[in-house]
Amino acid sequence: MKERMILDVSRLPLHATGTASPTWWGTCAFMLIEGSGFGLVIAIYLYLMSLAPHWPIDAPPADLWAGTSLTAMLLASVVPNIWVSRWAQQRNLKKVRLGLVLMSFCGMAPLVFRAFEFPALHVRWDDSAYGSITWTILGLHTVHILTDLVDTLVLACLMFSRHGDNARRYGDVEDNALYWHFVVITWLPLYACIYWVPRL
Amino acid sequence: MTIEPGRSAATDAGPNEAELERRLTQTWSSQRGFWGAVASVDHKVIARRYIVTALVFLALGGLLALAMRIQLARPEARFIDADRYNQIFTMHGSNMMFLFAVPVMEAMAVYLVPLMVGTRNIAFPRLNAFSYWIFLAGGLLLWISFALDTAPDVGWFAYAPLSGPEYGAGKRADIWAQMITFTELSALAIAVEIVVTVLKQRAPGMSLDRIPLLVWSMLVMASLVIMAMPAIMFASSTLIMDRLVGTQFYNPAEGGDALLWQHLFWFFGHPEVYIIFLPAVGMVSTILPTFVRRPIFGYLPLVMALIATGVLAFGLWVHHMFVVGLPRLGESFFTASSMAIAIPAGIQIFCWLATLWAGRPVFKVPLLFLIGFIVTFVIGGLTGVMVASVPFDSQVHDTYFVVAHFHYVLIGGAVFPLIAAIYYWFPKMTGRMMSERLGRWAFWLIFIGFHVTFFPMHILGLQGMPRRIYTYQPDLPWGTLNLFVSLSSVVLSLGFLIFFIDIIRSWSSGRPAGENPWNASTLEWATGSPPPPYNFRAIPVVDTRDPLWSQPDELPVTSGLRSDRRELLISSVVEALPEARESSPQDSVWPFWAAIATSIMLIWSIFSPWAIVWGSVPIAVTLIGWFWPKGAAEDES
Amino acid sequence: MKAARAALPISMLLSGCGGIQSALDPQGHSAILLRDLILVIVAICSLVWLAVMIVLVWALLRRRDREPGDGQGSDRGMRIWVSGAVAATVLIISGLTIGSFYTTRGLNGAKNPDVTIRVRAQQWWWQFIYEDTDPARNFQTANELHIPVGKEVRVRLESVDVIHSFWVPSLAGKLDLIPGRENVLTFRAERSGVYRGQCAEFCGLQHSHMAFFIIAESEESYRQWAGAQRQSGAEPVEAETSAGKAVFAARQCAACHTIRGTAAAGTTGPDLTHIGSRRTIAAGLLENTRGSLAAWIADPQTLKPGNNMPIVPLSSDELRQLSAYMESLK
Amino acid sequence: MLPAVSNKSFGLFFSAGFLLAALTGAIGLGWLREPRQYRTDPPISAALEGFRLMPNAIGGAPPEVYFALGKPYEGTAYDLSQGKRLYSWFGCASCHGEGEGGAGPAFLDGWWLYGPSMVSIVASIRDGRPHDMPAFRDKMTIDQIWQLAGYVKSIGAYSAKLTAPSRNDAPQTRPAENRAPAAILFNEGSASVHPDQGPSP
Repeated sequence: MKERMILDVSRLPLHATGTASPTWWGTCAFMLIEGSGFGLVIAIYLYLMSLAPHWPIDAPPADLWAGTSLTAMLLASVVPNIWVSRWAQQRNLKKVRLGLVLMSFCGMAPLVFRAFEFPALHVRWDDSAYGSITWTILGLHTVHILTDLVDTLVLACLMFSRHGDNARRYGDVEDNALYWHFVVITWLPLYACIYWVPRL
Repeated sequence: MTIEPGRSAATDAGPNEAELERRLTQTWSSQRGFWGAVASVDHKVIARRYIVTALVFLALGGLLALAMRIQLARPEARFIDADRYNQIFTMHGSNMMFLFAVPVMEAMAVYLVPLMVGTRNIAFPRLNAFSYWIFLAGGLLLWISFALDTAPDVGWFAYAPLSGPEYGAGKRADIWAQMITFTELSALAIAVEIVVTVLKQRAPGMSLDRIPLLVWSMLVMASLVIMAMPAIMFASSTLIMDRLVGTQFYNPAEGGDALLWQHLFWFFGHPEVYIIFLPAVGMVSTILPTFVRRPIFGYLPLVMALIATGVLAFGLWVHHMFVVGLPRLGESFFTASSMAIAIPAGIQIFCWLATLWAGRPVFKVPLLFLIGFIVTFVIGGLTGVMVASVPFDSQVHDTYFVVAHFHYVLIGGAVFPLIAAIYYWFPKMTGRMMSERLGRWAFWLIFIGFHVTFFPMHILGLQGMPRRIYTYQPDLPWGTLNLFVSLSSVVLSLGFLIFFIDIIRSWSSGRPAGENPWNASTLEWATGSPPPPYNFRAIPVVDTRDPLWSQPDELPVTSGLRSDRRELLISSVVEALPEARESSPQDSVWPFWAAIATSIMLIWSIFSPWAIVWGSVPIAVTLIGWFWPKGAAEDES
Repeated sequence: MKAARAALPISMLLSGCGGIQSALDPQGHSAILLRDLILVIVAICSLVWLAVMIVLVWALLRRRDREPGDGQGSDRGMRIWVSGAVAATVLIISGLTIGSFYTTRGLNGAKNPDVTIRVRAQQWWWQFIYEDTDPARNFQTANELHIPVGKEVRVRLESVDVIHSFWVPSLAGKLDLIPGRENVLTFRAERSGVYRGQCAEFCGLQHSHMAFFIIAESEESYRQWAGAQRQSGAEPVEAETSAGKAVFAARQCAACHTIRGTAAAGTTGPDLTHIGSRRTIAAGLLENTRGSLAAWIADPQTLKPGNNMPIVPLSSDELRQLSAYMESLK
Repeated sequence: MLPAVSNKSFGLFFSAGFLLAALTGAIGLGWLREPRQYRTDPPISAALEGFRLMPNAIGGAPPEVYFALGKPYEGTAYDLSQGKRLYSWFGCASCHGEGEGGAGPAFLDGWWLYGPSMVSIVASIRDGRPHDMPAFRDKMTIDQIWQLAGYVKSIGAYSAKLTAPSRNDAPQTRPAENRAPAAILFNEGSASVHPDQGPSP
């Protein structure tokens, strides 16, 4: 078929940024998948609760300190996370490096508290359906923290390598920051479920 | 390589056509040899693999169905024993749903969507390669387990507690559940790719109201996958956890609930039907206009119907649970919502009829299958309305009536359009035409064979024959009809045999097809058959719904993409205005290794929970290898 | 295989009942309502299908004089037709929804049933427990439910192991038996007769052989039957049956089965106190004759592979005596 | 991308590795292969009766047929789960609890009064033992006894088998069999671990 050139795209930027980038959309799609997963576990938690004569089943409500500290820590990490995102937008290599190192610690610190959250439930996963769903919720969320932590660590290494100063890398940093926001935000309803719903 | 972007030397504006094609081929094609094939991220290569694999699973599943029909031809037959029969019907259902129907529809999307929206590769092509290997591993897991006599025997919806720790000895149910994880993982990956490809990579000018209906349907399908699959992933994982580490999700004695499984399964399971059916709707809406020589009637209502079906799909899972004894009020609500799905389905049928009415039908094989589809699917839809009624369902639930119903929906509603689609796009995929003569034979044998096989099952169901029984007693009045059905199934299989023969024969020695043998209107026909690795020499520009009909002689295109690295055009979501030139990843074997690492972890985790910990390490390593930049032209920007 | 052939079919039992397990041959209050609803819906849907087919054939074969896609005029006409068809769809499905809603209301049984029976389904047989206010008058049967004709019968459905489904199409629609839950189904037989039911939810290996019979009889014969069932197992009178009783007590049988009035009190298998009075054995698999009893006891794993009754090694004399004893437990 | 130079040797190396992995997978699955035996042929049942017991009734040799069958009762998931059902159907729990013992000795501690061999467990169940262990030969068939013995043997294991049964759909009294090692789960309680059950015969 004959072709007729009617549009020259050679002046377009070489990398789409922000919401124009396919990676951003891909990250959103994955967040939607995982968000559906989190919505689902909350629904199951409430479903099992509606069936049980007492809730929690054969256990006291979970101790608050570990989960609450973790929540505070996650909320606090939002601030540096916003900074990193902004620095990445500004293509400021030095600050992004600093920010990623900072965020790596922000990813690791909650894991310490998470380790105390499991015993704070006072129930084992195989004791009752209550134990099963709470352990599953905590486990699922821990996997998300870990995934993002590994991603942050790898990105931090990348930024210190020769591949660092690259529009594509900055886009990855922004998406990683977006994902960390997701990890923090999804934790809030889960936290409410595990720690406060049984106390209502 | 340091070539300044925008310089004409490296873009497609400079050289003549032959030189440009040579450069693009060099940039986009995969390496030769085994590892070149493994590393390929070309959406066409992967989709072709996917389709062939899914068709192999279709043939295997068909053989299982024949085995079941032989067993049921006579009462108290001993052709297959109870244990094997239970494995076979479980395999048949799981195989057809998870290894054939969903993957083949997604594979068609992987092949067609990038071509139809006028881009050079799918979004996240490495994820696409990964998805295929994972799918293959899941299929192998299931079929190897069948060969080794450890195949699941709990039915394709594996109700707890039959599939649970106490009643499902051995690893049979775990293998089923993990096979689900494999196929869901691959389906989710493809869904993400499709959503992003459709939203971000459309040719300039292809605004939302100019997207081909097939692409619309694939977009809705992908959204359904994204929303529905987490439910089944959760269900299958918790089932394995119940069996392996003793969680209590499905144990009523410790606060769990047997019905929780059904809620989770059908919350996925009903949308699953539309995940299979909506692509078929898209295929029909795209193929039909070509063979009636006029644009589709009611583009907007059809798009609305697709979206409405997608939304409603989440509101009717309970109609699979009408006989578990739920409260009346809930049942009435779900009756109404299940009935309501007939409205979008009706809109689709009426629009197709109107298109047929106003057009001039050309009776080629694809159109024959579309007509067969309408005849059959309307019956399936109407029996669907029947089972949506709680009292009606209380008599036919879990009987052969339901078996007949969903085969009418799935074969009539999805496989007929799929065969039409294969006849229609085969010339594009292989460059060769399929046989019109064999195609007609296949159509009549499949169409007649299908109806004589499955229609009597409605009657069997009303006569009280439950499904999933490996035999029945001679005194029950089902013998004659069952024998008839079994004989008819031979006719149906013969039709499929001819169809497969036609595929194999045409692939090697079919008549060469030109660029656009059907004189169709969508963009995939504006490039070679089979399309070159880079799909389009220049990205087309679109200003109507039927670009090849509105300007039959000339294709408006863009210029300015680089030819020395893999580059795509990114456009805006709604109006498809060009936004950027984004690089597309090179071939890589890392997705293959990542898939192997993931498979090892998933299979190992059937046996030990520690697999999650230790199995994640190789996965992380392969993923880092996958994403770590290698300094290729595609990594710069 | 041989034993399966040797065992007589249950056709005698079924003769005269027509489709004894058919939704289209209703003999109960609910099933009649359901049959009517089924026929109405099927008729309406058939008409819809026919209408669509007529339009389809017409659209395919009609003569076309003008060029295709001839402009706005025909499109506007089609738009009206399509809108009309969609409106008709909405009307029809609303009608069907309302119709099925009213049928469901009609199925609601009486508040105070005349008979209540506990049904405990297990892999792969049915346990029917007739409970009385006085527990001493309780009795149970297996795979055979007797009910009085014309009376409201309520069954309380529970499951011992996996999910099963209670379905007697000639009398009522099905309802699942789910572990951890109790479902209640009420139905009424309008005519006396024998109605076959079968598990309708896949429940494992022998799902296919999990049938039962409902015998609807006049109030009086029902009472007589219930009275007889309350009695302990018949004492053997002949030498052969006495010997059979001894075999039953001495061998593995008593560990799983109960015969009231003897030491046998196992609860894993069906209660055999009045097994001789039942029409079938092994959940509707075989007609209850001495021959089929012997075949079943000799090799239950060939007749119904994987069921929970083991092969008990018996001499031919013991087998003869045992089956005679079983048959005598009327 | 693999460098083009070493592509060939790489390919050879990896395809060999891939084949090996596939083979390992197949062997792994084949090892678990379980053609379930629902019906024990009467001659086999009779042969299963014919094990040889040592004169002191501790230990002995299983019949030849048991080896010919591939020692099914100890290793296949189906037989173990049937054994578990028999354990509850035949009231073993009334003396032995859920394996932690009671009036009878415990199983979870891995200590066997009459030795850990299958044959002596089968003999204990079939023929009974001193101190109130009844004989089950009139209550169970011999293949059921072997199934039960296999289950009993498995819950005393120090490492969980892949084929061990999992939890039941019932109130939980102890972690499931596949969650061993049993010794860790064994709660010694106040009673001594190996109560003196009298002199060994």
